[in-house]
Amino acid sequence: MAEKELTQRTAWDKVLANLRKRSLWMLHYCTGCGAVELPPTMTSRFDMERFGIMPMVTPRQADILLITGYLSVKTLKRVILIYEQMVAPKYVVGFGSCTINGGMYWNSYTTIKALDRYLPVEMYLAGCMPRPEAIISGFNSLIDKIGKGEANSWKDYYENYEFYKKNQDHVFGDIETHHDVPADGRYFGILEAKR
Amino acid sequence: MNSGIGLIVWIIAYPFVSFSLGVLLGGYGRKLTARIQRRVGPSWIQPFFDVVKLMSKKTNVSHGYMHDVAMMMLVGGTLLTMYFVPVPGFHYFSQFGDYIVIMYILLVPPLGMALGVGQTANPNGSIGIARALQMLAGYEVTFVLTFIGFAMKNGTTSMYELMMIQQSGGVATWGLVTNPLLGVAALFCLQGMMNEKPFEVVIAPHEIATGPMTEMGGKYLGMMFIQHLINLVVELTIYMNLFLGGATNWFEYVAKLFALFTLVMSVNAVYGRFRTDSALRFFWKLPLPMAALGVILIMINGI
Amino acid sequence: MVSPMLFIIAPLAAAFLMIFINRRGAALALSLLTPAGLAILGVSWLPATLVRAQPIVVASIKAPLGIPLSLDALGAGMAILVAVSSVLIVLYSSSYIHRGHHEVRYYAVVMILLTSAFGLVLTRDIFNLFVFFEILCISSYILVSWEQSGAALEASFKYMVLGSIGSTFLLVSIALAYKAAGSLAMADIAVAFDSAPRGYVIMAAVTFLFGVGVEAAIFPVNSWLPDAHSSAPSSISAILSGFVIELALVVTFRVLNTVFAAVDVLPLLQIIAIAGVLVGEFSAFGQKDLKRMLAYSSISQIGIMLFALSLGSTAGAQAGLSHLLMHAGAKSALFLIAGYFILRTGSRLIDDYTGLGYRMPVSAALFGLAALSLVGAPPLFGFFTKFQILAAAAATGGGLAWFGIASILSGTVLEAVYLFRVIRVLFAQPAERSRVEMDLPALVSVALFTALVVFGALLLPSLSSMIGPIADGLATLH
Amino acid sequence: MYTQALLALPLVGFVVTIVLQGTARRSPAILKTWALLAFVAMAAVATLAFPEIGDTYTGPMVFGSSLSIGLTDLSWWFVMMIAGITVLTSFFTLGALRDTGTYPMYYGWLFLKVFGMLGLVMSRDLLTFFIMWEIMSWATYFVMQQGKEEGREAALGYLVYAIVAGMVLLGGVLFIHQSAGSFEFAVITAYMAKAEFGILLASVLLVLVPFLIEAAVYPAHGWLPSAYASSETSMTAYLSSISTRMGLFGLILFVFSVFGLKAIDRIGISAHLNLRTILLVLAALTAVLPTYTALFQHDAKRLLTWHSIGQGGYMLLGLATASTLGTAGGLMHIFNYMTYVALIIFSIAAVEYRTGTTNLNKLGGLIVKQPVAFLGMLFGIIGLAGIPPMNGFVSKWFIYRSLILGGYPFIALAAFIATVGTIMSVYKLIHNTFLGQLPERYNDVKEVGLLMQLPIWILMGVVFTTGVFPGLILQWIAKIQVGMGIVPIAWTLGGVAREAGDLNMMVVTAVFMATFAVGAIIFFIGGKRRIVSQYDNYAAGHFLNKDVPYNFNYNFYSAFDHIFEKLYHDAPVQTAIRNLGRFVRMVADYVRRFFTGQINTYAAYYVAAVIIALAILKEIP
Amino acid sequence: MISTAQILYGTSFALIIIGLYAVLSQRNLIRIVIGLNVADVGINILLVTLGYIEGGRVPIFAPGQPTTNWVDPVPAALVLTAIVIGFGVTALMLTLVMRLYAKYGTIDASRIRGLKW
Repeated sequence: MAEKELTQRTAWDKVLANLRKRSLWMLHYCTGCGAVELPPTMTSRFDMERFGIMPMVTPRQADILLITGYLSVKTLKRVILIYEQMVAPKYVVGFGSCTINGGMYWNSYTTIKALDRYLPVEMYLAGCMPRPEAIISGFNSLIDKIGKGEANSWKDYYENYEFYKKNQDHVFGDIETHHDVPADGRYFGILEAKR
Repeated sequence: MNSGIGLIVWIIAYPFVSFSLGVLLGGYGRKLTARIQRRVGPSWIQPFFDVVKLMSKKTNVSHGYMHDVAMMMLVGGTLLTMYFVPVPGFHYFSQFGDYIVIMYILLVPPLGMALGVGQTANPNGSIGIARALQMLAGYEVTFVLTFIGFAMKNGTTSMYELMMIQQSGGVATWGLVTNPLLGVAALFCLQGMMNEKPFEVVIAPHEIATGPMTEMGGKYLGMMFIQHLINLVVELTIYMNLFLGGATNWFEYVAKLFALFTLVMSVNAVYGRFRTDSALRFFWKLPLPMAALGVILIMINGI
Repeated sequence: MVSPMLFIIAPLAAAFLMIFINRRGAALALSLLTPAGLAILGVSWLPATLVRAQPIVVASIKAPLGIPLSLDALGAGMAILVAVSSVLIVLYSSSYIHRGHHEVRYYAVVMILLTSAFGLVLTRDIFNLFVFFEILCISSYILVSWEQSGAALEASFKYMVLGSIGSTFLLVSIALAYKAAGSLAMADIAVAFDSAPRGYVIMAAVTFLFGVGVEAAIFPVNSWLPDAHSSAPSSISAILSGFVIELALVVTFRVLNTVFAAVDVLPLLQIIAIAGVLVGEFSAFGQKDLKRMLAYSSISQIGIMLFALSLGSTAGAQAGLSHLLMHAGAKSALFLIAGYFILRTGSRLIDDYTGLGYRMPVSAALFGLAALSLVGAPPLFGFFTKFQILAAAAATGGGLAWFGIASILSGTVLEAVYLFRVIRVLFAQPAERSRVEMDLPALVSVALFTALVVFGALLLPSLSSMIGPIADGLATLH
Repeated sequence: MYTQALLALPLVGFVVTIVLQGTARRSPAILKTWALLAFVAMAAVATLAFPEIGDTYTGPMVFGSSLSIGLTDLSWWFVMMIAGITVLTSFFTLGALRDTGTYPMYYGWLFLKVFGMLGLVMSRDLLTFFIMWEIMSWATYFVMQQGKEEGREAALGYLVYAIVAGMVLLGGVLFIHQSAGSFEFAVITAYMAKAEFGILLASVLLVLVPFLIEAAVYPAHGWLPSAYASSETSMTAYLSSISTRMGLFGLILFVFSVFGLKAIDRIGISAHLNLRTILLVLAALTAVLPTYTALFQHDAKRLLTWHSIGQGGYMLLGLATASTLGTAGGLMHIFNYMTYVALIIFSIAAVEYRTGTTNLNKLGGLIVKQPVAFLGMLFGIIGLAGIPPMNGFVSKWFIYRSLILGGYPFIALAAFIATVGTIMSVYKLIHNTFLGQLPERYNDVKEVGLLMQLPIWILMGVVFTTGVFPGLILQWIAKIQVGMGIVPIAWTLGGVAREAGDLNMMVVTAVFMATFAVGAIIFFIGGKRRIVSQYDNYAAGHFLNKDVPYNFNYNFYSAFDHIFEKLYHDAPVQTAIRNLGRFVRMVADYVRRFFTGQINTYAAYYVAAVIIALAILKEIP
Repeated sequence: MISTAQILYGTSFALIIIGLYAVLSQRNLIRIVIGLNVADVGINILLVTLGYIEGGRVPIFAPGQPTTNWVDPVPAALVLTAIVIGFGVTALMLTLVMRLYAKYGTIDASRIRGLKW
């Protein structure tokens, strides 16, 4: 993100960011083995709700897309559809090493090796599957980033859509997600109109 | 606050007062549920943060003009009901619409939501609306029967007059005390009206992906939250006015609000979810006969 | 003015002349002109008869040896109805019965039937009545068996057996009457019966009732009617249902009312009438064959007329007679149209007429109008006559009258359903749409019958002035 | 002078339409424009006839008494409704009936039906009333004949009920004429006031039963759904809006002005257990049961015809209380119902005109293609469900308040149960037709022509304005109530004056508009929004496209179906009537066998008849 | 002692009843026709005996015969017409029976029931 954007935030943006950070809803899309860590984080022992984080069912209502582990090509197609259905500002959080460099499945023909070549990832949580404490500390740092207005990876999807699209086509060819991402970018003012 | 400048000021301020009361109630409710589940629970004003986050979403998704108008109708309908329900010191509008008007205005928001959800063309939403309308036949019918009995006994259908009659003798003349059968039956219906856990089949996240709210994202969900919060206050106030003698001052009003809400939320926290037809059967087996008995008693000796 | 005797002589002469000339053209012309002339004769005599009855002296032989005939208002009225109907029906049969070699004999027999019809109306002598009654029956037997098909022969045979039993009983009644009165003139018999023992008069009255009653299709003895009317050629069924059975009914009732006045036979007649209505309606409701359904409907309509006449009040008599006029028009129209339905589709079952309404629009419309009037839908003529009957019955009051009203009303419900079941079939989805409308003469005659029925309400005022004296004809015999 | 012209015009129309039959096949336009002009002229004459309220004009003498017609407040109210809805229907049929060639006599019978209805409404004596009643029911039968094939089937079903009603009424007319001595209403009223109980009860029952059959009140409602649903759609609108209310008009005329309320109340044990209580219970059943049958209909028109029975129950509820509020509610509900049911059926007709079907399981998502029709149906269903600000709510408010304060709690509950049923079924109607996924085959559907939209716009305006300013209608109702001998309602432009209850629709609507504006402001505070295609929908990660039907139309209310399964399949009343039909056919078959065809049995009948006749005559002295 | 009039009345009524019984019971059409004729004969006897006066004289104008105490001639005249009519009807009935036999191949009334109900 351009440095300029960070400094020019108005007072109202700052107040808004601090309010917005107190409520994050995550789409608990259990793609990989990390999903099992989520229930203890949400329930009484670790109580994720203290920070305003709640599991949500549909992409329309979610802010965070949790990718909890390895992603097969087939699942990636669905994840991209889900990601595009989410309402911005949205953040992708990758669990464990599988999303960073393929992890344990580094030489498997079915999984994708680096998540950020297909989706703009906001944050990675280390750990071959991060424990609830790690998840909570990760989310807290995400909350601070939002508070400071630095969590703008979702804009990257619009700005470098060709890069992401090329990688996606390379992996599984064209899919019809009924979303014209560049047009959306222009419509919502994320990209300047027709550079 | 019933005439002149006081009225104008109150009319402008009332939505904000009601919204903030709603936020407090919402927060308190989630805190209470958390405490029951031995959790810390979110902050007291968590709903406020949720609303702000939702309303500040950048790329909102709409499915058509009816979807948008429906949201306006949703919030507008609830605010309309809010103005007509008397609260301590403010009952200006109840001369223009008695409880039958309120009962029908209460149907405007669900109708608006139903039309909006219809346009989102998502079957989960339609199933949710179908369930909501069927549940209507359960709790709404019983609640109306309790009101009919009460109105017949006091010879008026205006909510404000009913309130005044109950306040005439202090606690002894509260609706719940004079007609316990009607009061208790109405309590069951209150649980249904608030869409809380035993009768929460309408939203049912696990089965139909939060039912009507499946396709509601960003500011659409935000407006539904605003409506939900104000609705909490309005429905609790309705029950209070009809059965707990309304409130003479604001402390009594807020106290009764939180008392009622504690009862509702504690039931919500510990119960599972009825299927639609079993919920209907429950309403027609217990509260309806209880209310009918209450009305018969009123007819027999006018107690 | 011309002597009313012409009513009997003219058709007889025409009949024999036709046989003598034996050519279709002449036969048709004669059988059209004679009833037309007689109609004019009737109309010319009507004003005079309205004042008082006109006795006719035959060949200047005075009573008590001469045969007493007299033309009163009722006689003139019935004569005009019979004459006009037969003109129209002959016009219809000119295009309906054109083929076949012995067509001249058909018209001859019709003329003979006319003779006996007029004779029955004029005669005041009981044996003379028997003679004309026999001529009427025989010509009906012949005309019923005209098509020589198995059904026609069977129907006419049954009709004849019952007719003969009827004439036997009539002769018994004449014998009893003559024994009591020593004379055959009805007036003397009436006087004799006043003083005769009750049992004797009852015996005579009952035998007379069921003697002539056979022809008048009174309930228990009318089992021949459905077979006869449905298997006769449609023009003949129209004649039979149109005026023959009505004529017989009027004559029976008149004689019972005057000659056998000593015994109060009205309650018996009412019971018979109501039974006739109910049996007629329910049997018609279950029919599949159109003409058989219309025949059963005639049974019930006769029941309604008899119920009106047997109320005993002048209002009842007047209502009955106007209903008779309406029924003559409506039922003749229905039978004539049914004739062409059968001619065009070759089938007698209602279900085979699907879509015929589009192929024969005018006749289907006329069928609908006639049915509407028969059921009594305002503003058609049928409504006013049925309303008058029911009003007269309500005026007489009493359990039997109100039961009669209830049965007529429920009868009308059944009648509306089975008549308009036919309309539904007529206007169902047609197989093809080629027009097969009726031939012109038939269409003209049916149209005129339906016109009487549809615009009958307009002639109500004039009818009400004449109906008074005509209805008196039923009560007094001079 | 205008009264006679008003009655003569439809008759002239009928004759001219018959004359114009020839041209109908070549150029239907002549026939259609003639019908429209005639109806518009009739409406104009109806409005001009207002000053002539109260005078009576005598027609021809029949059976000794002259037929007389004349306008009263009540009849002018109905005349205006008939004239209005006829003009709108003819406007609509101009566009809708593409090929009147197939139903040339459609307008002819419509004219005769209007003549019958106007005559019925303006009749001032019993005989004219009966004659016009018969003409109307026959004309209705013939109008229903003009529809499709099953229309003719259903028309015969209607005919049976209509004829039974007509004959019972004829029995009543005769009985009253016989006991009261004359057809004049005044004479009858005077006689009935002091008639002894037996005669009063008999004449009241004989007269009320046909009205209940014609108004399709609960036990006698079987004929209405199939008869109305299978006739041509614009005719369905016409029939369900005004034709069924003729029975109700008869009820009002006879209960309140001919017999008089005092005479009616003599029938019964106490103030709470008399004839009106029975009517109330029947009305409650009529309101509830048909509405819950409508819930499960798959055809839009059939759903609405069940509603026309249900709403008829509401009207009867209001009228049967005979209190100021109740009768005002009942009368106003007749007008309200007419406006919004015509509105809904016209929009269904617009949908059918474009898509060719009214089967709810096949439609969907047409809001994008036919927005005007959607708006029309939206206003209509809000009115039908009785939700403010539409006019349906005002009359329901009156009915509820009169029932609650009149001491009928459980009947008020039945009314509310019916409202819940109505809300459920109207939502299913609008959801299955206009909302949800748009099937592929309706992609090229366009909005209907302006001529068909005109009635929809007009009715929308009427439904909204009379909802916000009910005073416009209440002023006429107050006049009528005076004519009916009831304390007139204290009306204001917005609703009801203070002492009669708290209702001011102007304020309610104003506040609603304000709060709606607040909602809009909140909506526009939020970020920009973009309308996406219908396939961009959450389906748990599944890719949606046009060959995946993603609609929830079938078995919309499964819980209700699960609970009330057996109640619908063998509804008690329908089976009873079907058994009655089978019994009549069995009797007919049995009686028919009297004619055995065996000549010997015929001779035996003969001899038996003679013997029995002799026996009877021996007894009678 | 039973006068001849009573005997004749008795025989005529007996004949009528026998005739009717035949029509009622017989299946064979020709037997029915015969039954009807028997009834006709019964009627004719009845009619004739009406005019019979005990010891009356034949009412014929013969030169020298007294013209008093004549038997009443009118019933006799009636009988003439009755016989003629009976003859005509029987002839027509028998032709019909012949045609029915040609068509149905039987003259058993219970089998000739094409038209019923």
